[in-house]
Formats: sequence, structure tokens, C-alpha cells
Amino acid sequence: MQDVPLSWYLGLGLFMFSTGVVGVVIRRNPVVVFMCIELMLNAVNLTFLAFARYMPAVLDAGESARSAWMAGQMMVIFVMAVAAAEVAVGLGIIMAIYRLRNEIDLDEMSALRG
Amino acid sequence: MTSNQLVFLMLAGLAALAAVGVVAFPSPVRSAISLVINFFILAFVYFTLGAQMLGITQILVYTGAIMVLFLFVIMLLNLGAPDAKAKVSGWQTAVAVALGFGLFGIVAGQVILPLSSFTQPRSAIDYGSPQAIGQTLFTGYVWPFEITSVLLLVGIVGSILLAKRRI
Amino acid sequence: MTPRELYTSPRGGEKSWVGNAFLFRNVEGQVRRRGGSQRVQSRGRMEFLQSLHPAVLALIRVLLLVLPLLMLVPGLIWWERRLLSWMQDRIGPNRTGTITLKSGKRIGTFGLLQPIADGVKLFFKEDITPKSVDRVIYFIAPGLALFPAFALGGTLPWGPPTGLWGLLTPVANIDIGILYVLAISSLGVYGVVLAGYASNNKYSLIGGLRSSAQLISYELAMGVSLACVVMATGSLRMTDMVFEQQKALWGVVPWIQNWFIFTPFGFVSFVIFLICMIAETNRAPFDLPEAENEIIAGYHTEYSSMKFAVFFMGEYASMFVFGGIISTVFLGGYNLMPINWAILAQDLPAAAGLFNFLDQANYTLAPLGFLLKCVMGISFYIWLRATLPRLRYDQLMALGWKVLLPCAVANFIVVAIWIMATSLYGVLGGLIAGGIAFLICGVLYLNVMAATRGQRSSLEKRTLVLTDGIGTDQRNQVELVETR
Amino acid sequence: MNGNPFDLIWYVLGLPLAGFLVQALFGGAVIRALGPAAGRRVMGALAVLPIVAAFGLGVSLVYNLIQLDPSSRNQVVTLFDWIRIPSLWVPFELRVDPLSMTMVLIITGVGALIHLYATGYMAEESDYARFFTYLNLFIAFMLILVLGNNLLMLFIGWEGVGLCSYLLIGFWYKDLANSRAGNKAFIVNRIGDVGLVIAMFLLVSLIASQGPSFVFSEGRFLSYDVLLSQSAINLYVANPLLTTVIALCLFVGACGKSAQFPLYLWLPDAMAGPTPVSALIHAATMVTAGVFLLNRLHPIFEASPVAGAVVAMIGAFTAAFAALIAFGQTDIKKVLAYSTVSQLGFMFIACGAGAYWAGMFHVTTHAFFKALLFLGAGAVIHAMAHEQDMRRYGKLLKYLPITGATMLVGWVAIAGVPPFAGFWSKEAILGAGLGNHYAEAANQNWGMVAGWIGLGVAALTAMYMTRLTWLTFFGPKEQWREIPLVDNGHGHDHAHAAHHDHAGHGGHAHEDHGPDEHNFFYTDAEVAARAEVPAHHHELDQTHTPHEVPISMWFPLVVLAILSLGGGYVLYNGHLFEHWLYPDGLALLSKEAVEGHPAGIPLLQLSIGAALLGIIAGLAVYWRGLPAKEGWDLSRWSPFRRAAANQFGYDRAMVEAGVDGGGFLANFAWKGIDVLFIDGIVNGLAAAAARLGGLLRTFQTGYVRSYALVTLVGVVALLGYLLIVAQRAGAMP
Repeated sequence: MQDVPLSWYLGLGLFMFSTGVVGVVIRRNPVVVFMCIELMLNAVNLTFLAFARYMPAVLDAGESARSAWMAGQMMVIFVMAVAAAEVAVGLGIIMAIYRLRNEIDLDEMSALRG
Repeated sequence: MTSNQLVFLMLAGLAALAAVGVVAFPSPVRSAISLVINFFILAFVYFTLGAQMLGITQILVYTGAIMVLFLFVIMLLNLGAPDAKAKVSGWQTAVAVALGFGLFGIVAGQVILPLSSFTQPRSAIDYGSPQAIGQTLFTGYVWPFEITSVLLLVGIVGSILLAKRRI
Repeated sequence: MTPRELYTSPRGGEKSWVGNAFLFRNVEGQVRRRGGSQRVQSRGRMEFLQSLHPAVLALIRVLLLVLPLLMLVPGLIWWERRLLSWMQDRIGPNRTGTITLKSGKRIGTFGLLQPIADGVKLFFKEDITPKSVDRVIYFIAPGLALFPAFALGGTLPWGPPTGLWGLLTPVANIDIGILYVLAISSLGVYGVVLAGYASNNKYSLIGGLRSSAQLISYELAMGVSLACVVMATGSLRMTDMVFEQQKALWGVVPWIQNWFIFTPFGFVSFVIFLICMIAETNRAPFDLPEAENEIIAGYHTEYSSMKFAVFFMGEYASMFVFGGIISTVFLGGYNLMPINWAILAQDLPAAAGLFNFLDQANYTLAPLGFLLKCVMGISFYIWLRATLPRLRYDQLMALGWKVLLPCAVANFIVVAIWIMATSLYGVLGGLIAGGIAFLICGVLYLNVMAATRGQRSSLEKRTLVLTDGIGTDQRNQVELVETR
Repeated sequence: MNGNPFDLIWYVLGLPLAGFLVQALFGGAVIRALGPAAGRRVMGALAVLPIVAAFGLGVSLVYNLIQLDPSSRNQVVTLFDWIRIPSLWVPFELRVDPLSMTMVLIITGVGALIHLYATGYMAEESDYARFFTYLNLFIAFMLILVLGNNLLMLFIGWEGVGLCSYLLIGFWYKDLANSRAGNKAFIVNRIGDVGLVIAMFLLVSLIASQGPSFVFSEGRFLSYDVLLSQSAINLYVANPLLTTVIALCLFVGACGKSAQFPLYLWLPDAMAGPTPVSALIHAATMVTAGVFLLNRLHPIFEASPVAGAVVAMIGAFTAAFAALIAFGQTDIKKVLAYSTVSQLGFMFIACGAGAYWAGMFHVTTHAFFKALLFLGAGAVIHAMAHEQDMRRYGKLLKYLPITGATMLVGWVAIAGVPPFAGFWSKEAILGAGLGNHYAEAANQNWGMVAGWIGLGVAALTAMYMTRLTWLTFFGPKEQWREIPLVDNGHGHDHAHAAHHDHAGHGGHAHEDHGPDEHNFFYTDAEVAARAEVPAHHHELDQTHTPHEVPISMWFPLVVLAILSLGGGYVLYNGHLFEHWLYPDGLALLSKEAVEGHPAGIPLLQLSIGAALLGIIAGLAVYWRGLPAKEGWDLSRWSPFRRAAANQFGYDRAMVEAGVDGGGFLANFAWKGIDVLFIDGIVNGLAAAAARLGGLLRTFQTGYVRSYALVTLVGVVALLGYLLIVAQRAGAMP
């Protein structure tokens, strides 16, 4: 995998991220919105990994370099863990809402209207 | 255009398509499926980045657990059918899409282009091996690791509390 | 020091300290000698293979894994039906393929052709696709169900890592083998779930739901029980695991191999893994997704000829592959017998010749041994199916969450302590510490269970939670089912 | 702790603390476990032993200290850093030097004796353990006060002893009067504490103005070895005005603790506590903290003669005022209390006149004889079934031979008859007052004035002490045998409450000039509630015969008697005490300025004459018992006595000023500041916020997606600005 430029990975990540953003805005189904958020998280993960692999920040090898690669992967791991927790709680909330009012539609949930 | 680039382009194209599918499909189940595909392909993208451990973890966590949960909830709540009344007002969609493209354009132009000169990976070959990750995770990052475990515990308790009808 | 030196992969000369806990003096020597002898023995074929392009070699490996799998499936079906019928005091399919000569003489084939006939029937049946299904998903679901079964075998070494077999197996000796297994097996659920959803049928849906919940809950225990083995091995590679199991038993008996099933912790993980694996493959007594007397045929109610056949094939293939996994992880992999012939030959020079011959045989027949173990696994499946009644859903969940998972975690802790103590105080101290930890965990677990026995959730509540969101009729249906 | 012998000082401090903990944690349990008698004996021993041990340690430390040469006789032992911030460093350190060790010896020595006495005195007390908990805690705090090497630790001790005194005054809290007395003491002390705190702030500001690197203090502004360092003294001399203010503020603090004129009110009421408490806290140790403070920071006072003059005059006036009031008192403990106040006045005269050593000397001797007198009075009260009214005594000498004898010693000692202890110290004080040319302001040697007043007061002291002694031990007849018709309102030491475990106990405390007849701290309802508490049955009658007190009570008396008999001369002889305290003179004042030997005034004769005169006058007046003008019928009292009995209306005036003025201030703060101003601001803000929110809530559509959309717009806009505009403008790298 020598010669794939860093920018391609970043581009993929960025595209996924913007797609997720658009999805969050235009979808009315909370589950789908959740999925879009997951999409954004994964885009971020991809970016982390790409930077960890190519590491434009750390130009000198050695200690700092190794810690930099590792830092990127650590971030990804923690993002995954947090995403798991977030999904568990979020889906629980969705189920609770559904049980409360037999339908799920973000535009119907405007009880907080000022 | 080397084989690696070819492979990457194929993966990336599929992933991008799947990502668009997540947003575009009217039926949540199809969105979920395309998200699964996206994550699965993303795992291979990780492999191309040399992060085997994380790629597998990606499949294990996202594809294997999180997305199954999503499907489970979708089916449990009968959200499977493409919701008819989920018509979003056109202008909102238009604005959102435009803004999305704006975001893409700005960041791509201002951040990614300057970085386009980096083509050589600098990390070690096995920087993504389980040994490397394990050593780093349990030496330098043990404290965040523990905190994350606590977070997950809280997540478990919270989801049970939310999902159970009577505790 | 460079990262390369820092994180030496266990393939390299020095192993991590966990492995050292089990090192025995002449294990290394044994391995070296075996490799050498092989290289001498089968030079010609190896040169030919090595001369091939790596991609071609990889292709050969894949074919060597997949084709037998595909060809074995009908045999497995036949074997299941025969064994089942014997266990149930029947005869089973024994006619098909019997050739009757002019002279009225019959050449029996024990109905070996029965599966062929079934296959033909399935292929030529009318392929019904119900009207209101979600077509795309309906079509891809069987493929998704079949895919993991074949992908799983990718990391299984069905032959020794040296010499000829070393070139032919495993398909990919990635250093995250076990994780790969877990990941792919976790993908198996999609076929079921999507099939259940796509065929627009409430029973199928319930089947899919059950399957997904079941798989998610049993994967945890499975992963933890495998983690114990990983700790003991110090590596995620399948080959390293087999290598680890070839060492001296408990680090003291050099002649007997240290198969993990022989070690106390290994046995516990083995049992847990066995149960989880049955649940993962949706087999009796955990076949709730296709419980014919509750929800017609579960997720493949709406599937007919070809697609149904694919489901069928996927099920058997995954059974076979899981048999391979469990034999690799716990049963010493491709070794026919848990005996280090080479060391025997070294220590008893009198019978050295015999033992060396047996060593050779063990090497040569390694794939056969592997196959044997897989078939044993399948037979165990069938035996269970013939023996045990199907669990109730809540029993399933209780078993997964309240028994298997705690046991697996406790076992995990015990193994950690045991390994630590072994590396610190030697073998005996390790065993003692492990035993103490085991006792403590057991007592704790029993106490917790006794404490929570009072507050089992009520049947009705389970029903509500299970079928939440589905129309009332299913709810009644499921209640009827649950209260059966 | 690198083997420094003075590290033992921590044990001196730690032993009473340990005792306190033992008493507090296990006292009740032990007494309950072993039964009242044995349990109390055990706990009493456990309470006394630490103090005795501490005394022993103190003696050994003093021995170590004497070994050193005078210049190096200030050892500082640091335990840990208490406060350490860049600009301030307050280590938790103790200072071992002659002054602190003198106080330590007084505190632990007299304290041990009084503890021993208390074991006997409180023998029937039900809250035995609680009492000794407080007592040990007091000792510990007092030690912190005197030993601490910085003003902050002194302040800890200062407040701690205040707390203990409050707790002990209100020991029998079931009686409202006691609680009131405690409250009064606590509140009046606050005033003094404010002065002390202000003084500390001023000191810090003064020293810190020189920058944190001042002398060797890396921010240790409050440590004595900085405050007393030569450069600091130069600083005091450099700006006299601030120094004077500091000195006066310090003196305010001293007034509060040592019951000087404006703030002496609380001390007489503090007699509501058990007698050992009065002896230990309100005569021997705590009230001398003010004198200790002046001695400790003497350079500050030396630097401002004005402050010296003020101190001297206040002391003199207090001495005279209290002495006059003492004539109006019929409660034996009250007489002693006022005599304490006036003796403290003497000490301040000395300090004001620049003879700090004389002040400390009087502290010492006064600790001897005043503790002796109080304990004796306690013994008498104990013997007389807790009757405190001298008009009920008489001819007690034959019933209480040991107590009587020892109290006679104390009498002559305080009266100032040579060679008793009081004579030497008082003579030194008067000599300092008359002889020193230090406390001069407005071309007038106020020290001289104070000295003359002191001389007069010495005579008065001798006279009222004679009154007390005569009425108690001699007199024509045994007064308690005829019960008067008019029930007096005089208070009792409420130890008898212990006899029936506080059960419905009441008794009348200081009816006429009690802590406050204006319900200073209590509502009328409570007063009424208190009034109907039934009088206790345990009362004097004709059949009563006093009995000598147990050994645990008279042994301390004997020891103290010996001390007040010989102690003064031993210490005074050859300026022993002076050289011990101030081996090489004072910081600023030359020896000539404070040589303490008035030229041309026959001081010796004068003071002896004053003492004898007072005694003779007292005998002359009270030879045949109480004159009719002091009988039971208050209405027939001479106006002077009635005025004296009411402290010349000073107490009432103060209390009224406090109540009414305070009430007025509080009302103003409530209506004017709080309601109008602060509440106005708060409510106004709240209302404004509500109105603003009302405006903003229209933006809250409640649609998640619109929020998301707006967020997206913001993100894109911000990114666009940052990445394009700002980058073009070069604002970002």
C-alpha cells in the first residue's frame, strides 16, 4: 500500500461525513438519523487512521512518531466504544418513545416548541 | 494508476455509494443494509491502511453488533416499511444538500488539497498489529481505557432502564 | 528501538511471556526436527508449489478449502439423517442409489445418493417468490447466510505449518485469526434477519428477531471464552494456538500434548464455546428462529427451492466449519492424537523407530485427523438434536446472559490469575493460584445466582418486551407460544 | 525528625490531644461499661495523666533550653507545610523559647493540678467524660496558642480556647442562664477577635509591602521569627502610625481575651461554669493569653509609645473599676472573678509601661494564687452544698482546716504581703509603672499615672480580699444556720445538678446582674419557661455541717499554696525571671528606659503599706460580720454598693446598646439593604431574563431537524470564514 495518497483517504472520509450531515438534516426517522451519526463517526475514524498511517504532523521518526501512529488508533478504539454506548442508550430512548406514543417521527416530537 | 490505487478506488467508490444509499433509501431497512455494506467495506479500507486489528474490530463491533441492534430495533418497532408521510419539504432538502456540498467543497479545497503531497506512509509495517495496539492500550492509554469501560457500564444500565417496561 | 523490534509478532523467534509460561525444554527442538524431516521428504512438490505465483497459490488454498466444504455438505446431510434415525431407532434413508441387477441382486449404497436426489428435487422445484416481499433483500438474504460459512474457514490450519501442508493451509494465516472468526461468525445473523424481514411474514419476522437477539447474546460468551485461549496462547493466530497445544501437558508432561481441553480453564471455555457455537448456528436445542411448531419455519418460511437449498447448505457448512474451529482451538487442531511422538522417540530410544514412524503418520495424515474432528463435531450436533428438546425463549436468554456469560468472565479472570502466577511462581504455584481463584469465582457466582433466583421476570413481561411493536395478534400468538 | 531534642514538643502538644480523643471516643462507653464509680475513676486518671506527662516533658524541654546559650534560645520545630502558595507560606511549626515554655509550664502544671482537683469535684457529674473531653481539648488548644510559631496558629489556638471556654461555661446547658453566659462570652470575644484579625491583616500588608523576599521569609509573613526579626523591627520603627494601629488592634484582641475594660463583661458571667473551669480557664491560663500576645509581639508595642500609654491606662482603669465592683459582690466566685479582671489590669499596666517580663511574672504568680483561691472557693462551695453566697458563710475555718489554711495563704499572696508571690510581681509592676519613662504620650508619662492608680488598687485589692476571706472563714457566727426570710437571688454553682442528673434541675443563676436581664439572647417565652423550673430541694439548713473535701481536691490546694508562698521570691530573686524571659533586654527599649526602679519613690514601703492598709481597713469594716448595709435586703444597701453590684450600670448600658443598636442596625440592613437593594437587583435580573427568554422562545420551533439545519449552516459559515477569509487575511498559520 505504498502509493495511495493521503488525500484520497481524507476525501473518502470527508464525503462520508458530509453525507451523514445531510442525512441528519433531511431524514425524519430517528433510527436513520442515528445511522447517519454513525456514518459520521466512521468517517472521523477513517480520517484518524489515515493520519495515523501517513502522519503529516510528525515528520521525524522515533518515539514521537510511534506514539503518533498509536494515538490515532487509540482514538479510533475509543470512538468505537463510545459509539457502542451511544447506540445502546439511543435505541433504548427510541424504544421508550415508541412505547409512549405509538409512532416515531422527529417532526411529531416538537413538545419543546417554545 | 497502480493496483493499490485501483483497489482503493473500488473500495472507496462502493463505500461512497453505500453512504449515499444510507441517506437516499426511503426504507430504513435498506438504509441499514447499505450502512452495513459501508462499514464492511470500510473495514477493508482499514486493512489497506495496515490497521488489521481495527479493521476486524470494525467488522466485529459495527457490522456484527451495532448494525444488528439497529435492524433489531427497526423490526421490533415495525419501522421497516418506507414511511409514506416522511416527505421532507423540498427546500429544506435542497438547502441541506447544498450545505453538504459546501462543507465538502470548503474542507476539501482548504484542508485536503494542501495535504495532497503526502503519498508515502510513514508508519511501521505492523503498527496495526494486535501486539502493538495491546501494548499501547494497556500501557500509555490504560486510564482512558478504564474510563471507557465505566462509560460502557453506564450505557448498559441506562439502556436497560430505558428499554425495560417494568424494572 | 524501532516498532518492529518492539512488537515482534509471535511468528518471530521470541514469544511473549504468556507463551513462555508453557515453554518446555525440547518443544522447540521437536518442532525444528519435524520441519527438517518434512523438507527432506517432499522436496519435489514443494518446489513446484513455491514456483507458482503467490496469487495462484492463494487460489489453490481457497479451492482446497471451499470445494471439500461444498462437496461435503450432501454427505453431511446424509450422515445427519442416518445418525438421527439410528438414534431414534429408525432405519433412515437407505434406498436411494441402490442398484438392482438382472439377477435380482442388490448392491446397497446405504442411501448415499439420497442427498443428491434431494438436491435435484430442490433445484427443479418451482421457485416461488411471494408477491409482497422486499425483492432485493429477499434475494440477497440466502447469499448472506451462505457467505460466512465459507469465509469462516479462511484461517483454519487443517495441516501442519511446515512443509507441504504449510504451503497449502491455512488460506490466510493472518495474525488476528480468532478475531476474524468472531467477526465473520457475527455476520451470519444478517442472512437470517434479512430473510425474516424481507419475506413479509410475521412469523418470519419473529424468527429473524429471535435469531438476531440470540446471536448477539451468545457472541459475548463466545468471545470471552475464546479470549481465555488467546491469553493462554499469547497470540491470535490459529497456527500459534495449535503450536501452543503441541507443548508439554501443563508444562510438566512432555510426551502428551497440551490440548486446551485438557487444561482446566480450557475445559470450561470449551463447554461454553460449544454451547455458544450451537446457538450461533441456530441448531437444536437453540433453533428457535426456525421453531417449526411455533413459527412455521421461522425465517425461511417463505423460501422455496434454490434459495431454501442455499440456506440449508449454509447451515451445514457453518456447522462443519465451527466443528473445525472448535477442534483447532481446543482439540489440538490437526493432530490425530495428543501425543508428542517425537519426544517419545527421543526419551525412549528403544522404540524410536516406531515413534518416529507415528510422527510421520501424524504429519502426513494431519488433514484426515482434522476432518475426523470436524465430523465428530457434526455428530455431536446431531446427537444434541436427537436428545434435547427446544428451549423456551426466556430459557435461552437466561442461559446466555445469566449462566454462560458470568461463567465465561469468571473463567477469564481465573485464567488471567493462573497465567500470571505461573509466570511468577512456576507451574505448581500457577495451578494452586488458579484453583483458588476458581473456587472464589464459583462461590461468588453461586451466591449471586441464589440471590437473584427470587426475582425472575414474569412470563407476560417477557412476552411484551419480546414482541413489542408487533400487532396484537402476534402478541397473542407469541404468548400462546411462550406459555406452552 | 533528625533527633532534635525539641521535637519532643510535639508530644507535649499531642498528649492532651490524645487524651481528648480518648475521652471523646471511649469516655462514655468506658463509664457505661465499668459502672459510674470505677469508670469515672479510670477516665479521670486517663484525663489527668496526659497533662502530667506533658508537664514532665515540658520540664525536660526547659532543662534542654537552659543548656543553650541565651541568644539561641528560640528553637522552631516544623511538622509540615500547612499553607504553601506562591505569595504566602504558613508552615505548621512550633516555637520553643522561654516565653512559650513558661506558658507551657503554667498551662500543663496548673492544668494538671486542676484536672486532679476536678476529678474529685465532678465526681458525681453524670457527664463526666464530656467535661474532661472539653478540658483536655482546652489544654491542647492553649498549647497550640502559646507554642505556635506564627500568628495563624496562635489564632487557631485563640479561637479554640474560646470555643472550649464557651463549651465549659455552658457545660450545664440545661440551665438557660449558663447557656446565656456561654453565648455572651463567645459573642463578646468575637469583638476582640475582629481586632486580632485586622491586626494580622495589617501586619501582613506591612511586611508584604517589602516584597516576598523580605528578610529570610519566603512568604512566611506571619511567622514570629520574621515578625520579630531585626529588619521587621526597623520596619515598625520606619512607619510608626501603622505600627500604632496594629498595636492597638492587637490590644483590642487582648482586651477581648483578657477581659479588659470595654470587653470585660463576659468574664464575671463565665463563673457560671464549674469551678475548676473558672480556675483553669478564667483565672490561670486563657485570660492571660492577651498578656502573652503582648509579650510575644513586644517589638510592635515598643515601637509605639502611644499604644503603650493606651495599654497602661486601660489596664489601670480596668484594675480600679473591677476592684470597686468587687465590693458590691456577695457571690464568692464573682468576687474572685472581678479580682481576676483587676489583676489582669495590673498585668497590662506592666506591659504598657514596657516591663513585659513583669507582666508575664504576674501572669505566673497570679496563676498560682488565683488558681489556689478559685479552687479553695470551689472547695468551700462544695462543702457548703453549692451555696455561693458569702453571706451564708462564716466560721468555716474549723470545718475546713486545710482549705481554710491554703486560702489564707492565697489571700495574703494576692493582697501583696511579702514574701508571698503576689508581692514580688505586684511590686515589679508598680516599679515598672512608676519608674519607666516609656509609655509617654502628649508629654505625659502615663505609665507613672497608671503606676499610682495601681498602687491604690493594690490597697483596694487587699481590702476586698480581706472581706472575702473574713466573711468566709471567720466572722462572728455561722450565717447559714439562720435561713433569711428574703430569698436571695444569688446564683449557685450548679454542680448540684449532677446529684440528680439534671432531672428538672433549675436554680437561679445571677438573677440581678446575670448575663442579661433584657433577654439578650432569649425570648420572653424562654425566660418564662426558665422561671418556672422548680427550685431544687438540696439546700442549706440549720442541720448542715460542712465537711472537708477529699484529698484529690485538697492536694492541689496545698501544692498551689506552696507555690504562691515561695514561688514568687524564687523567680524574682536576682532578676531570675527577667533574665530568663529577656536575657538580652528588649528589642528597642534600652535598659535605662525600663529599669523599673523609680528614683525617689520608696516603692517597697509604699506597696507594703498599701497591702497592710487594705487588710487593716478590711478587718476594721468586717470585724463583726456583715454590716447592715450589706444585709439581705438589697433596698437597704448603700448607693455605692448597689451601683457596684450593678457594675455601675456599665453592663446594662452595654447590653442595651448591643441589643437596641444591634437591632436597629439589623433592621436597617434588612429593610434598607437586603430588601430594597439586593433583592431588587436579583428580582430585576430574573424579570429581565424572563422577558428576554420570552423573546427568544419564538426561535425554538422544537423541530430537531431544523436545529440540525441551523447548526449545519453555522458550521459551514464558520469553517468558510476560518478557512478561506481568515487564511487569506493571514490571520491563521
